[in-house]
Amino acid sequence: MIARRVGLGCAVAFLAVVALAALFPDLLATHDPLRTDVRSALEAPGTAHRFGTDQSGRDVFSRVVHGAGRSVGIGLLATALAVVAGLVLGSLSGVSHRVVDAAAMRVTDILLAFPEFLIALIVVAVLGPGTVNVAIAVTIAAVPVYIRLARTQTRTLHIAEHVEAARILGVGPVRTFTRHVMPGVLGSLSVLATIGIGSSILAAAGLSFLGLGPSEPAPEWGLMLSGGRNVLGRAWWISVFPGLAITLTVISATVIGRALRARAEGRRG
Amino acid sequence: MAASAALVLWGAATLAFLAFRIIPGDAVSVMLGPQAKVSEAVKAGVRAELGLDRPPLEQYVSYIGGVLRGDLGTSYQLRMPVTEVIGRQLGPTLQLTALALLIAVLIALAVALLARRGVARAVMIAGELIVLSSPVFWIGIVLLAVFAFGLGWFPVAGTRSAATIVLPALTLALPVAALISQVLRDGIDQAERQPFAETVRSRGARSSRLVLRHSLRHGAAGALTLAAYLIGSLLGGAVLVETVFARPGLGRVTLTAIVDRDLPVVAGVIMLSALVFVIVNVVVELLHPILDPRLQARPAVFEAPAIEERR
Amino acid sequence: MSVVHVRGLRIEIDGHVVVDEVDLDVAAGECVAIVGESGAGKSLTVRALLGMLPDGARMTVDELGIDGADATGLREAGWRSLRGRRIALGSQDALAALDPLRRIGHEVAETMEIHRLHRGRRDERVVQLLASVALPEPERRARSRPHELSGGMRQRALIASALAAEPAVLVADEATTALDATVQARILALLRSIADEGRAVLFVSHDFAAVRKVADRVLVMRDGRIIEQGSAAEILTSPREAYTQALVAASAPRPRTPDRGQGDVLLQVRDVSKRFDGPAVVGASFTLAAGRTVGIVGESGSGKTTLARMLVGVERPDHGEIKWTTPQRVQLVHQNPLGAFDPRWTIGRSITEALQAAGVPRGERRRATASLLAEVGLEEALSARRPRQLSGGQRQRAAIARALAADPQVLVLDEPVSALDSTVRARVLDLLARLQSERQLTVVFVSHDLAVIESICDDVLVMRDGAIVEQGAVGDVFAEPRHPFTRELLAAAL
Amino acid sequence: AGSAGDADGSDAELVWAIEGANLSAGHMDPQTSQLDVSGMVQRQVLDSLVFQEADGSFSPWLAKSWEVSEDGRTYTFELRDDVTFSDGNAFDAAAVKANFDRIVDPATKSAQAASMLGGELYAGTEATGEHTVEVSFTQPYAPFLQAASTAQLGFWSPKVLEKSADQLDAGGPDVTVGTGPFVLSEYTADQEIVYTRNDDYAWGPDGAKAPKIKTLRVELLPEASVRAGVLSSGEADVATQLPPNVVADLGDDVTVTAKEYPGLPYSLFLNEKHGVFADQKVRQAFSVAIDIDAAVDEIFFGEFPRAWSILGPTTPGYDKSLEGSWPFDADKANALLDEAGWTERGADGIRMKDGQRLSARWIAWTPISDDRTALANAIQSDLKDVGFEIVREKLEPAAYNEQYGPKTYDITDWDFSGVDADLLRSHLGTDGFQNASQVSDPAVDDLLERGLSASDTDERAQIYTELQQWNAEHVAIVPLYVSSLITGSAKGVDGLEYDLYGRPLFYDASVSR
Ligand SMILES: Nc1ncnc2c1ncn2[C@@H]1O[C@H](COP(=O)(O)OP(=O)(O)OP(=O)(O)O)[C@@H](O)[C@H]1O
Ligand SMILES: Nc1ncnc2c1ncn2[C@@H]1O[C@H](COP(=O)(O)OP(=O)(O)OP(=O)(O)O)[C@@H](O)[C@H]1O
Ligand SMILES: [Mg+2]
Ligand SMILES: [Mg+2]
Repeated sequence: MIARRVGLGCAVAFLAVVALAALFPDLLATHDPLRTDVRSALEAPGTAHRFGTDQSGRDVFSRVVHGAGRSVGIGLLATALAVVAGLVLGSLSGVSHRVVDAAAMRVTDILLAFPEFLIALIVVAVLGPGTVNVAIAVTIAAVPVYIRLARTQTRTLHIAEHVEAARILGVGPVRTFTRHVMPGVLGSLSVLATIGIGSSILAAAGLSFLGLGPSEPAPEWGLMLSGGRNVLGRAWWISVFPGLAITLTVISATVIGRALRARAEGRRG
Repeated sequence: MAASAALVLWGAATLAFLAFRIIPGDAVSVMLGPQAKVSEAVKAGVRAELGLDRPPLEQYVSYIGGVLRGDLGTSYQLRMPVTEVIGRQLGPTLQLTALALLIAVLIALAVALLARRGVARAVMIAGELIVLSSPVFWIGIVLLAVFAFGLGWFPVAGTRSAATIVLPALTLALPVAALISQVLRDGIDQAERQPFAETVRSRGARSSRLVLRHSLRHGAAGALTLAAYLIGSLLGGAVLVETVFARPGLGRVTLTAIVDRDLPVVAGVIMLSALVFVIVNVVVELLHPILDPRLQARPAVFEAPAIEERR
Repeated sequence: MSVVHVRGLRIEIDGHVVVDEVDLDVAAGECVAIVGESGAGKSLTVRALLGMLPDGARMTVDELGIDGADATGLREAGWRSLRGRRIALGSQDALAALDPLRRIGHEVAETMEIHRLHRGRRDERVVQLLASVALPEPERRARSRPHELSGGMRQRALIASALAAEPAVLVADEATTALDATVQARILALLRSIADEGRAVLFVSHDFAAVRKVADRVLVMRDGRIIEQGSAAEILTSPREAYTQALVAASAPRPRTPDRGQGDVLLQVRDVSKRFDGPAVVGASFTLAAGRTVGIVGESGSGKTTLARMLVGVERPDHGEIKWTTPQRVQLVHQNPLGAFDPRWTIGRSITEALQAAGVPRGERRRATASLLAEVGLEEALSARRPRQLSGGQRQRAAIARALAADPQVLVLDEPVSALDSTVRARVLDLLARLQSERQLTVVFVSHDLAVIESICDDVLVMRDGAIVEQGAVGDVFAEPRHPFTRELLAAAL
Repeated sequence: AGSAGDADGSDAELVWAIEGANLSAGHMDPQTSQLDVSGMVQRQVLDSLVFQEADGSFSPWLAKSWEVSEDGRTYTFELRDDVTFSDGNAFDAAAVKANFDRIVDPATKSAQAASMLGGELYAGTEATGEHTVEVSFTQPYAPFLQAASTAQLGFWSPKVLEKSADQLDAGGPDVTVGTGPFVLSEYTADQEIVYTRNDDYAWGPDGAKAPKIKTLRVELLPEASVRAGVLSSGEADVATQLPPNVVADLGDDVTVTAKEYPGLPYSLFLNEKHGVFADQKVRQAFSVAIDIDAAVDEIFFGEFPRAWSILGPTTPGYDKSLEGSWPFDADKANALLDEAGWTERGADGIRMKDGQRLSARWIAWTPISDDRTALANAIQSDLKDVGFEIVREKLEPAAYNEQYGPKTYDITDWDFSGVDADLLRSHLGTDGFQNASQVSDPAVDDLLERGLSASDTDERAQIYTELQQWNAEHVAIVPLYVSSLITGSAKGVDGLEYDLYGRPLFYDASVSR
């Protein structure tokens, strides 16, 4: 109980730091993330460079800090887009005619049949690599899940007793939809989204790792991890710190997401 | 069930076909070699050869016809039938994923059954969270660094000795194991909160009997659905794991095909993945009623598992 | 010599004492009932006899003997050898109390496996046991799974499994609560016969009607203590404690409200049918006169809710006609008040929304909300709470208040008191009777509880499998039931 | 890995780890591919007319003897008469003609091999006897013998050319058929190529007979660290394309051979027909704004020398005088950019002129090794210091070609190995197939033409010196460093030889454990 509180507190605090790094990297960074200094390449973590330097002598700490915006940003952007798309498509499908709804759900089911990461890969194949394309790919890969949840929620809420009660009381259909159905759907979606952000960050990092995302010299965690893997034995810090950054960010998002879900389900703590 | 299966496969084929059409740029220029100074006439010839000059609907019909005959076209880059390209690389990936699945299930069972309460349980839950929050390539790199470069227990790469498959399979297995053990544990916990668990204990049963004879089976139903879904997702993971461990296999082929825009191969992978989904689901649909007889009456549905679990 | 012997039982959960100073004796062949309001500590007390308290509970006891064995300081392993063998538990919801994935036969045999009894003859024993609890076709049923059995059959199977190792004590915690009246009566008879065969039976219930049928002796619990005990006849006829008196009174048949007199015909329902996966309502016809209260009664699944919903217009009949002679404001109070409120909204906001939909001007809504809450006997402060933060009775009142916001002329109530405790139930029924006379409401009242129907309704419709099998004035129908099903219902209830 | 079978090791298998990432992208045929790796692996299958010895001289191979006509336009080869392709077809004058004609056929889409065969200058091949063949050119063509010694001008079985030439880029057991010491017996794209000994082989360079090893298994391992790893763990016997940073970690049991590539060093090509590099001052500024010495020295651990010229020091005709002639000088770079009018500065410190940013787009072809990435980062960082923005795009081969074709980039990069300085023709000639800088200068074309026909060594050296100096001033190409092909071989590997490019040759190789 207390451990869980502490865990949640740490998660919130860590995400706050990540957010700070993403919005105002210069407050935290000690160096220019792009500035190379080949003479001090592969320096171990120390006073001059907190997290050491990479093969071109760039400061790993500053790159991790500057990478936050891109790495977390892709995840956030993708999740936000997926939630909006899911909400619109899913709730429309939920209130449409049975045939339309059934057709839309079949398409979603077919998309759900494929592993998310494979879909993201294929979308990048079609669009070509790049930061924005990765965000789009991750969105498309994630969206069917949100569509389905939004649709199920819309359906359930549409026939839920409290919505029915409102209807019997004479509340109009539009008002019922916007006041009772939509907020409920959005609520479930946002809880899912908090957990989904983690997945999106991981998927985006995977694409970057494969060289399909942002390209050097841009600081991005997946890319940095990939860049250091050949010198792991000699300069572990190049990969380890961005790796930790990803893991901790995703853990934090997940912990918060789970807490939100627990709250939404009414069991506290 | 057959209808759902056919629907998924048809959907996949259509998706694959659309991938061909949506791609920006001229497919022929993409497929022709580097710095090709080729006249328009030659390009037109290639286009005709591939049937790209025909109306889209006609192309679609002939593509679906090909798929029905088991013909997925010819790879642009490898100039080989796609079925052969995939067939050749299927072996290593199949070995890898099968072993990964086995390891994952064993780990998940061990974790869910042995770490039932107390500190062990808390540690396992934290471990699962860490594994699930770490990119699979990062897990692979850490395992490589520790067990191959560091301790030297396993070879770094290669395909020939049996030991080379251990680390990649473990990498692929860990996130799957973490997911399955989470779901299994939740399922067991939930089952043990149900009144029947109290009945069983009131008969004088030990907790081991309760778990093994009763609640495990309840938990297994959810875990089975999830495991089935994860079998599909292993293919996605294989792309990363095969890259990290420099292993040959379908993952690498997929990645190369994607990078080179070898669309017939990409389409083939889409079809394969749909086929895997369908087969796995058929098997699961057959297994489910054995685990949970209440389901016998219900018609089979093709569905991915609950959403939060898809990580 | 008592088979169950308890002195000074005390249970603490998280530092709170929830059961204290409980002494208890049950002799062989005796059926002892423990009654009391929800939360009184009945379940904890009997679970303590099996050593099965929830995590975090601490139990101390001066003396504890089960079937001659001293269980005072037992550890888990010791308890295990008692459970099932000397004392067995049959709990509330039999569908959930049997492992849904296993065959009935395996469930019954499990106790024998655990205690290594009847090796080699277990299948035979299972069939015998199932037969002994009067389960029809025991061989076939042994191979069925719980979901394939009806509620009553499941309860029998559960009791059979409890008896498998021939325990000296059977604990039945709310063993009949979830059952229909007819089925309930049969299970109670079974419990009585088990006691008559020489076992000690400990029966937990909050339902005095059930207790009356089986118990030799009754213990009344309140706030974790036994406040009164005696023979069943004593307690039921001349309770000493005010609390017991209230409990008995609440369970006793309520005085009938006087007949309200016939008004104009408001509603004509002709040959209405509705199917879902199977028929839900079949050829229902009746009329409703202004100012009357009509009860709809029947077993679970007989179509009561469906019919009520069609009256309100949220469900359309497939066939037939529902015709209001003049336009009426009809309101529905749902079966489950928790689900009927938006969980994210406060009660006040939900009522305000209803007022707005009814056209009450913005400025007056606040005051109207307060007066509605007052009308159903709720404090205004409760309007700031969310549905989950209210008790069952409070929620039901709030639901009624919201329905009144639309100033209805006709109120359709779906099982408004079924989920409530007997004392709370009495208060809600009083409220309804008062509202009806104050507001001149016409009421349709759905229930499966004949006693409730009898006390509050003028007319009654008896439904079975979707059809109205009998209808008429409550007095006539209850006094002279014509349909065999009605007779069965009445017999079970009394 | 090498398992000793018979006493003489005739069943031995040798495992050779190479990078090979792009082979599957249609690069299995050296006659059409311009990738070094293609010739390197297919050398096992492809023999050449002549062999180039380590000292640069030529010795007989498939040709017993040869003659060059007085006017330098016609080469007459007397072929061996005992050579057969591994599919049983005889190697004869017709086979030579079929191969050479195929290479220059525009439908073949060959770039490098066609250029080595003289390109436009190729007049035709004539079979004057069953085993006599005449290759003629429209003008004297000096580099031909050298070209004829490479795998790019090796010979596929005429039957393959007839039936399945279109499958050669993809490669495969029944397609990749030559006369070489090995037969390609298995090929799994992106995974491995298995070559099996050609038991009939008796026509190798310097009298080489059938190889000692039975199987040469080529493992395609794109990760440098993995190649090093398999070599250390004994899973591979030989590994090539090792980056300098792993060499130190290989251990004492591994013999490391580094051979400096002859030819064009690793360079940046500045597209002078596009964007900011149209201005020579900008190109000059670019070249002196980079601290090449420091970057190359640090990133390659001092293993590779920085380059001063567009020819490597081991290439005949190298102009040593250029060494030290254009040192790193940020001040000079700034001055040059000021002179060129890029005097305003944007908010981010990038120079501007008439509202346009001083920005250049660099397209790079994947995969890119870590050290080249590090070098690129250093270059970008150095240029940013003088207000010059470099945007680098990493492109997969297909996407790269989409940009390369219409020449819509400012910078691209590669190195190009070749023993003859004539390789500059493809990079600086107006019609050169690798003319990424889009140089179009009649004076340069004239020099290249003269280099082609001059047969006197000193005269050729003079011509190529002029070309190198032209570039030093003109800066179409910025050479960065001279790389080496680093090969490690495990203990027990014997008889490994290397060609002029440092590629291992397996004619006499043996492996024992
Ligand atoms: N697991 C538990 N954790 C905390 N408190 C509990 C637990 N179980 C019971 N209690 C508390 O102990 C008290 C007695 O509960 P008990 O279940 O014995 O009541 P009961 O008389 O059986 O009521 P009901 O008629 O509703 O079944 C209640 O106040 C309840 O809230
Ligand atoms: N929305 C629905 N969809 C499908 N079947 C339904 C639906 N509503 C009711 N039914 C079915 O119609 C039949 C009658 O149900 P109804 O809810 O009217 O019974 P009831 O008498 O109110 O039962 P209870 O006492 O359990 O509330 C049942 O078999 C039920 O399963
Ligand atoms: Mg209870
Ligand atoms: Mg109902």
